[in-house]
Amino acid sequence: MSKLVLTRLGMALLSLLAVSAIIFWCVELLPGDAAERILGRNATPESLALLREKLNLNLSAGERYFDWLRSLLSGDFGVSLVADRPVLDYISGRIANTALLSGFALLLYIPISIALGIITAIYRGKFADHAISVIVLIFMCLPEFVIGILLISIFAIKLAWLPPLALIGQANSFGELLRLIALPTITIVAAMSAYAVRMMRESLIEVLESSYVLMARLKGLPTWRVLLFHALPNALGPAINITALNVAWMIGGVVVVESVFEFPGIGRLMVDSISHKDVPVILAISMVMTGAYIATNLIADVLVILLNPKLR
Amino acid sequence: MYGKDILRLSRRKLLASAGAALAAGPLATTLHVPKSWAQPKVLRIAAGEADGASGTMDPAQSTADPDAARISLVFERLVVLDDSFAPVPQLAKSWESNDTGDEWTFKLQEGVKFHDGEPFTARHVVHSFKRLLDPATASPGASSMAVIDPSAITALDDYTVRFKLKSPTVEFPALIANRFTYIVREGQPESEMRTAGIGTGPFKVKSFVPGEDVSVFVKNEDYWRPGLPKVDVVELRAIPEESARIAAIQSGQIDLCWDLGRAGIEELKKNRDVKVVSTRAPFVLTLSCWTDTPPFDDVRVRQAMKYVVDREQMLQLVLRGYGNIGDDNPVAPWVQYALQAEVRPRDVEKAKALLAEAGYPDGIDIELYTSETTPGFIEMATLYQAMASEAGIRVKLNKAPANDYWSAVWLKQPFVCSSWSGRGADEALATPYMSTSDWNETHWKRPEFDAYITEARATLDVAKRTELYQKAQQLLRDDGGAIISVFPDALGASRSNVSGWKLHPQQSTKDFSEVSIG
Amino acid sequence: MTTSARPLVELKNLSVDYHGDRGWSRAVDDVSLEIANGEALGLAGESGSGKTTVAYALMGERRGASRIGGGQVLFKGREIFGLSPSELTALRGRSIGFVPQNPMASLTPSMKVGGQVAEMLRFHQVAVPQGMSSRVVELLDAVGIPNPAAAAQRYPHELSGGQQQRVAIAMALACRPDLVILDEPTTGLDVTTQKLILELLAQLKRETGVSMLYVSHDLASLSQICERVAVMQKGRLLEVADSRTLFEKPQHDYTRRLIASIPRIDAPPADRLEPLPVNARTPLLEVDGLSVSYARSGFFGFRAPPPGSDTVKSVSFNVGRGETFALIGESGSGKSSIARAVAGLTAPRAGTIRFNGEPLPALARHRSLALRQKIQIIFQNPDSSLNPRKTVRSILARPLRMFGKLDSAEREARVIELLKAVRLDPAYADRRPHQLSGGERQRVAIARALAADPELIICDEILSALDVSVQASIIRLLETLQRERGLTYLFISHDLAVVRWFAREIGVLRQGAFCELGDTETTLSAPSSPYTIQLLDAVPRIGAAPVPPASSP
Amino acid sequence: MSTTELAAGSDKARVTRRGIRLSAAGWLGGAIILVYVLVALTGSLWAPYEAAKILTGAPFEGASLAHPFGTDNLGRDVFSRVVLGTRPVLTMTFAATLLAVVAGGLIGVVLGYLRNWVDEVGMRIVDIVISIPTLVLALLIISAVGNSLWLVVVTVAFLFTPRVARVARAATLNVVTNDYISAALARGESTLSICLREILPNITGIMLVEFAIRSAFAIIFIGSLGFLGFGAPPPTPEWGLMINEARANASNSLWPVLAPAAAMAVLVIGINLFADSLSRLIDRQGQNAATEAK
Repeated sequence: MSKLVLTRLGMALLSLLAVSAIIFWCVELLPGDAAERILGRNATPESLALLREKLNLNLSAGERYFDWLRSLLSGDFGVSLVADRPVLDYISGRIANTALLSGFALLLYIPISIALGIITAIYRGKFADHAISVIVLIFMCLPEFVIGILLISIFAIKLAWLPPLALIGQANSFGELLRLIALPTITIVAAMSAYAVRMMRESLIEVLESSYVLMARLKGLPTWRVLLFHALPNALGPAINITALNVAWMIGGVVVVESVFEFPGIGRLMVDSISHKDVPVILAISMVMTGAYIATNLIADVLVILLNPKLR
Repeated sequence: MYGKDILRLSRRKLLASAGAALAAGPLATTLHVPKSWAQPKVLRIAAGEADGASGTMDPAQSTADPDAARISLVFERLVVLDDSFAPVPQLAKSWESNDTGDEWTFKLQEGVKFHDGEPFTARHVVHSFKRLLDPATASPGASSMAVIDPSAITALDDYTVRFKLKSPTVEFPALIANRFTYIVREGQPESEMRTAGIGTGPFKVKSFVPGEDVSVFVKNEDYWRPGLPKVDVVELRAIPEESARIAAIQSGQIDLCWDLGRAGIEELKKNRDVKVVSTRAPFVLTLSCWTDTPPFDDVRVRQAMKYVVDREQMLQLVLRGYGNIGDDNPVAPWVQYALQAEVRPRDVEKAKALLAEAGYPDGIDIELYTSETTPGFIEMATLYQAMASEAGIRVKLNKAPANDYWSAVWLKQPFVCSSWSGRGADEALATPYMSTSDWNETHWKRPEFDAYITEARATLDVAKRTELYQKAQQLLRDDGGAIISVFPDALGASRSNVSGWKLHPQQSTKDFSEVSIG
Repeated sequence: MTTSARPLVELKNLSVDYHGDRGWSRAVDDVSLEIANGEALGLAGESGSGKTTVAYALMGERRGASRIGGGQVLFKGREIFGLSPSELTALRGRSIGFVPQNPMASLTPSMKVGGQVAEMLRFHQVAVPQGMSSRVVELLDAVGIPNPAAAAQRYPHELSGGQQQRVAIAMALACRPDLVILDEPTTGLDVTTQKLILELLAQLKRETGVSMLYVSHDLASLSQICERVAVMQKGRLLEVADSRTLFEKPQHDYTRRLIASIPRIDAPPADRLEPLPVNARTPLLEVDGLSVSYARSGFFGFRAPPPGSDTVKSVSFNVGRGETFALIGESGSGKSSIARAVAGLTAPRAGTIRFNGEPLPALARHRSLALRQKIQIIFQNPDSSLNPRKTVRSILARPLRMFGKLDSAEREARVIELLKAVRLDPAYADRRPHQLSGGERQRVAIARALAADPELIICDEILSALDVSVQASIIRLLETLQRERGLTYLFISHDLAVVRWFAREIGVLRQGAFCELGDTETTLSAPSSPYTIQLLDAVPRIGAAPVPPASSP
Repeated sequence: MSTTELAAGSDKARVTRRGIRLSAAGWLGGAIILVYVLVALTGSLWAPYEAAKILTGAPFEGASLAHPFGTDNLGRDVFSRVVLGTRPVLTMTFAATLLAVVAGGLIGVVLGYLRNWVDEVGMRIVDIVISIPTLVLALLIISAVGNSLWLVVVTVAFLFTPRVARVARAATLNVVTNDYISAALARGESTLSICLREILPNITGIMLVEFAIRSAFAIIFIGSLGFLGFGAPPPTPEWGLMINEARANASNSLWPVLAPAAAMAVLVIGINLFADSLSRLIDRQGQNAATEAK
C-alpha cells in the first residue's frame, strides 16, 4: 500500500511540473501583457514602459518561468502582477471559500447519491426506480448555469426564500452563511449527483446479481445483513471513483456556478486572472486545482483498496 | 484590516449559532466573513464595473468606477460641480482670479481635520497638486492639468493657495473638479497611498484589500460638516453581472446600486421596496471613425453615415427611453455653452445621394468594432448595422473581448464604439477632438477648431465665450467623425428605506454623505 | 435402505418455466423425487438438463426470471414455496445447507472467512456454549483446513480453491442442517483436490448422518458418495436407481451413452479405434533444454528475465511423426507455456525447438510461411477462440487465403469440405460463434487448424470446458483425422483417463519439469514417480463401493 | 438448450438474423437525435426569421403564434435563433466528439495492443492531461488562439481525446487477451491486420457508446464555454451564448433563457437514452455468447 502512495506522489510531482509548463506556455500565447491589461484605457507609452519594468515583464518567457519555478521551490508563489500582493495571501481567502462550498456540496452529495443509488438498485424496474431515474436524467442533462439561473428566478426572486447571490462577505452568523451558499450548493449537488446515482445503481445491481450475494441469501441471512455487509462494500468501488472525478470537476469546473452566484471562489479568480494575464496567480491556481485533483484521486484509490481486500 | 485570518467569526458567536460539527473543522476558522455585526446602520452599496485586483485608494491612479466610489467616500476636493457642471465650493470657501485669468487664489475652509487628526491647511493642497503633476507619479490625470505650472503653486498662508497658469483659463475652477484632484495628506509615504486612504471625507477606511470582494468604511466622527454622515458603516462591493445586481437589489442583499442597464428597469419599477433613481447626464455613447482613413476621409461619407441614424429608435431600443437624443455633438443641449440646433433628421435618400456623390454609388463595406465593456455598445452597434444597411452602408460587426477593449481596440481600429463620461463643454470638446489631445479618437485635426477652443478659454466675457464654443460644436457636428445619437441617463436603484441619495451627472463623482437608511 | 415415517424431501410433479429472449421455455418438466432421511441422492445430467434448477427449487430460490409451472416441493411435509419470507430465511442455512459450485465466486470478497462462518451461527441463534470464535475454529478444523485459527482471520482470495470449498462446506454444516444440497462442488478443482473433497464429504456424511442432494455432471464421482442416482435430460427425469444397478443395467439408452462416454482409466473406451502399428519413429518435433519464464521482460524490454522465475525448467522431449504425445500436469505445472513456446506465441528464455530437423525461430512472426502453415494450435476456451464478429465461413477462409493459392470458388468448396470433416452441417458456414454450442465451436476451431493442412496440431486443454459426451466425440474426431491425414498431436490435458487410451507417448509435468516420460502403456501400468501414482489414484472409478448409509438417526 | 453431440446436426439453434432491438427508450432517443439533425440540415430553409434580424416584434414579447418562443431584448425571434442555432451546436459537438473518438480510439488501440514501455509512457501523458481541469484549460487555449468555430472544436477535441483513449485502451485490453488474437498471432498476421480485422470490429460497439456519452458532455461543455463568453463568437445563435445574452433580462422574460436551455436539455436527454440502450444491447450480445456456450 505505502509503495502505491509513494509512486503516486512521485507521479503527482511530475504531473504538477508538466501542468505548470503547459499552462505557462498557454498563457504566453495570450495577446498583450499584464501591464496593458492593468492600465487599460489610461495606458500611455511611458506608464506602460514603467509598469513593465516594475513587473519585470521584459525578461524572456523562459527566464520568467524558471524564476517562478525557483521561487516556487522555496515556497514563494511570487507576487500577483495586478493586486501587487503575495499570491498565496491573495488567493488563500478564495481557496478557503471554494473549499467551503465544495465541502458543503460534498457533505450533501455523498449521502444523497449513495442513498438514491441504493433505492433505484433495490427497487429496480419498479416505480421508485423510474421516477428517480427520470429526475436524475433531467438534472444530468441540464448544464449547471441553467440549473443556477432557474433556482435563482424561482427560489430567490419569486419565492424569496433564499438570497440570490452568495455574497458571503455579508454573512454575520454561521446560519446566515448557510443561507447564502444554499443555492450554489444545491446547484453543484444536482449537477454532480446525477451521474453518481446512475453509477452507484449500475454497480449495485451487478453486485446484487453476483454469486456471493446469492450465497449470502441462501445462507438464510436477513435482507439488511445481505445488503449492508455483503453487497454494499463491494459496490462502493466504482461509486468512489466517480466521486473522485466529480470532486475534481467541482474544484476546477465550478467557474460557471461561481459566476452565476457571484461567489468569490478560485474559479472566478482564475477567469479574471486570465483576462488580466496575471501569470503568477494563474499558475498558482492551476497548481492548487491540479493538486486537489491528484489528491482526491489518491484518496479515492486508497479507499477502494481498503474496501476491497483483494487489492491490498 | 483583516490580513491573514480571512474570517474572524468570534468562536463564541460561531459555536452559539453553528452546529458543533463544522465549528470543529478547520474550515470554520477560515470563513470569509469580516467582523461587522454591529447593530448600527449599515449601508451596502454595489458598483457595476468589475473591481478587480487593480483597485486603489490613490486619487492620482483612479481609473475604475469602484475606485471613484471608494475615493469619494474618503477624500474631498477644493471645488465640485453641480448638475449643470458649474463649480461649487467644498474645501475651498471662495476663489478669485487676476484680470488676465492666468493666476487664481483660493481661500480654504478652516477647522477641517484629516482622519488621523492632522489639521487641513494649504500645504496639503500644494502637496496634492504637485504630486499629481509629478511625472514620477505617472498619473493619467496629469495631462488634463497641463495648464498648471507645477513650480508656481504657493501657500500664501495656512488657508490661502495661489496657482499660476501657463495660459489664461477662465474655467480653471471647473477644470480642477475632476476625478484626480482630491486632497491627500502630505507626509504620507508613497507605499501607503494605494490602501491607506487618509482624507478629510465623511468616512474612514475600515478594511480595503485590493482583490478581496468587499471593502468596509466607517463614520468619520469629527467630520467638518455638522450632522453628517447619517450612516455608521458603508460596505462597497462590485457586482459586474447585471442580472445578479438586479437580483441583489430586489432581494435586499444590497441597499443601493448604480450603473444599471435598461434590462431590469421595468421589473424594479414594479417592486414596491425598490426606488429607481435616474438623472439626466451628458454621458456620451458614440460611433467614432478615423477621418483620415478611407472611406471615412470624405466628409460626404461621414455625413451619409450620420443621416442614416434613426435617433428616436436608438433612444427607445438601446436605452428604453432612459436618455436624451444626441445630435453628433458631444455637448448635451442642457449643458452650459451648448449649441442649440435643430436635430439632424433621418434621411436615407440624402445619405445615398451623398455616397454616390462621394464615388460610392453601390454603397460601402465597413467593419464596426463593439464589445460588452460598456452597457449599450452591443445594442447600439447592432441597431446601427440594421439602419445603415438601408442606405447601402454594409456594416460587419466585430465583437472584441471586454477585458482588453480599451487597450487592444480603442484608438487602434478605424471605426469603433466609444464612450465618454459626463464632462463640461470645454473638456467634452477638447479631450476627444483637439488635434493635440492624446485621446483624439477620430484623427480629426482642424486648426480652426483648436483655435476656437483656446480662444474661448481665454475670453472673460461669457457671451463671447459661449459663441466661440458654439462655433466649435457646429464645425464638429458637420465635419467630425463622431456619430453621437444618444446621451444615456445615469440609472441607479435603492431600497425604499434609503433616502438622501442622488446620482451625479459627472459619473465619477458620488456623494454618500447625506444618505440615510431605515 | 432405512425406512422412516415420511421422506425428508418430496418433489411431486415439479415443473419450472424460464423466461428467455423468446418468452417462457420449460426448464424442468414434471419431476417427482424423494430423499429419505440420512440418504444421499445423486442428480446427474449435462449442462442445461435442469438439475441445478431443481436444486435451487428445493431452497425456494427462483433464479432470474423463472416461475413454478406446477407441482409441489415438500420439505418435512411443508410446501417450500408456500413459506413466508421470514420462514424461508429461517429454513435456509438452519435446516437446508448449500455448498456452491464455484467457491471462489461464492465467498464475499470483502469479509473475513471466520466472519462468514460465524454469521451463520449468529443469525440462526445456534447455542454456542464455548464461544463463537472457538466454535468457528472447531468447524474449520472439522473440514480439514490447516491451522484453522489463522485461516479464520484471512480473506477468501488468500485461500486455495480446495480450502475455499472446505470453508463453504463448514458454513453449510455449521447449524447441523437436516439436508445439504451440493451444486457441482468439485467441478472447478484440480483432480487431486477433488479426491480429497469427496473423501471429506463421505466422512462428514458418515459422522453426521445428514442427507444430501449431490448435483453433478460427473457420474463417476457421484457414484462414490450417493446411494441412489437420478439422471435428467432436457428437464425430464429419465430414471432413478441405486448407483450400482444404474452402472450395471442402465434402463435408458441416453444413460447408457452417458456412461459409455466417461473416460475410464481401467478400461479402454468401447468405440476406440485400433491403435496404429508402431513402425520406425521419425521425430517430427524435437524440444531440448526448453526454459520459459513468466516474468515480463524488464522495463524498456532490455533486461532479460531472472532465471529464478522459470515456469518451465529446461524440458526436453520429442514427438514422432503421425503420433500423439500427451503432456499431463495440474494447473501451474507449465504445460501451457510449453505449448505457447512451440506455437511461437511466447519466446523461451533458453533451449531450442527443431521441427523436421530445422531449428524454429522463437516468435511466429519470424517463422517462414511454410513453418507457420505446418504448425497449428487450438485453445481451451471455446468462448474466446473464435472472433465473435465473424461468420464461420470468414474464420475458415482467413487461413485458406493466407496459406493456399485458391480462388474464391475453390475456397468455398474447401470450407464445405472442412465443415464435413469435423462433422458439422455445411449450413453452419453462415453462423456466428454465439449461435453455436461449446462443442460446435471447438469443432470450428479444429477445422480452422485443418484449413492450413498442417503436420502438427497443438491441442492446449481443448476438452476441459466441454461436457463428457462432447469430449468423447471430439477424441473420436481427432483419432479419425490422425489416421486420414497422418497428423501429429501435441495434446495437453490434466485428465489422465482421457489421455490413457489416446496418446502413444506421455509426459507428466510437475512444477515445470517431467517426473515421468515415456510410452503411455508402460508408464501408467508401472509409474515410477509418487506424483503419478497419486494422479492415477485420484481418477474416480465407476462402480466402486458407495459409502454405506449411516444408521438411522 | 444445447444438444448432445451424439445426434450431431439435429440441433435447431436459432439462425434467425436478430435485428437491432433497442428498448423503447432507445428508439425515443434515436428519434430525438434524428429530429435535431433534420432541423440542423433544413432549419435555414423554413426558419421564420434570419438569426440576426432585429425588431421582428417588440422586445420581450411573450410566446405567441408569430413568435412561438417570444422575442429577446433586441426583438429578435427566439424560435428562429434556436432553430438556426441547431446547426452550429450540432456541427461543433459532433465534429469535436468525432475527432476525439477517432484520435482517442487510435491511441487507445495502439497502447492497448503494444502493452510495453510505450504504453506506460503514453498512459502517464494521458493521466497528466486529464489532471488539468478541463474548463480552465479550455478558457486558456481559447483566449490564446481565439474563438472561431473551428478553434473551439479543436480545443474541445483535444481535451476529450485522453479520456476516450483510456476507454479505448481498456476495451482493447479486454479483446487482446482472447485466444482468437493468439491464433492470429500464431498465424503470423501483421499488427495492422490484427488491429483492423480482429480488434477494431470488437470494440466498435463500445466506441459507439463512448461517442454518444462524449457528445452529451460536449454539448454541455460547449454551452458552458458559450455562457462564459469563450464559445463561438456572437452573433452565432449558439445556445450557450444565447442563454448568457438573455440572462441579464431574465427578469423581463424567461423565454429567451428557457428556450435554448430546453433545446439543449432535450438533445442531451435523447443522446443519453440512445447511448444507454445501445450499451445494454452490446452487453447483452456479449452475454449471449457466454450463456449460449454453457
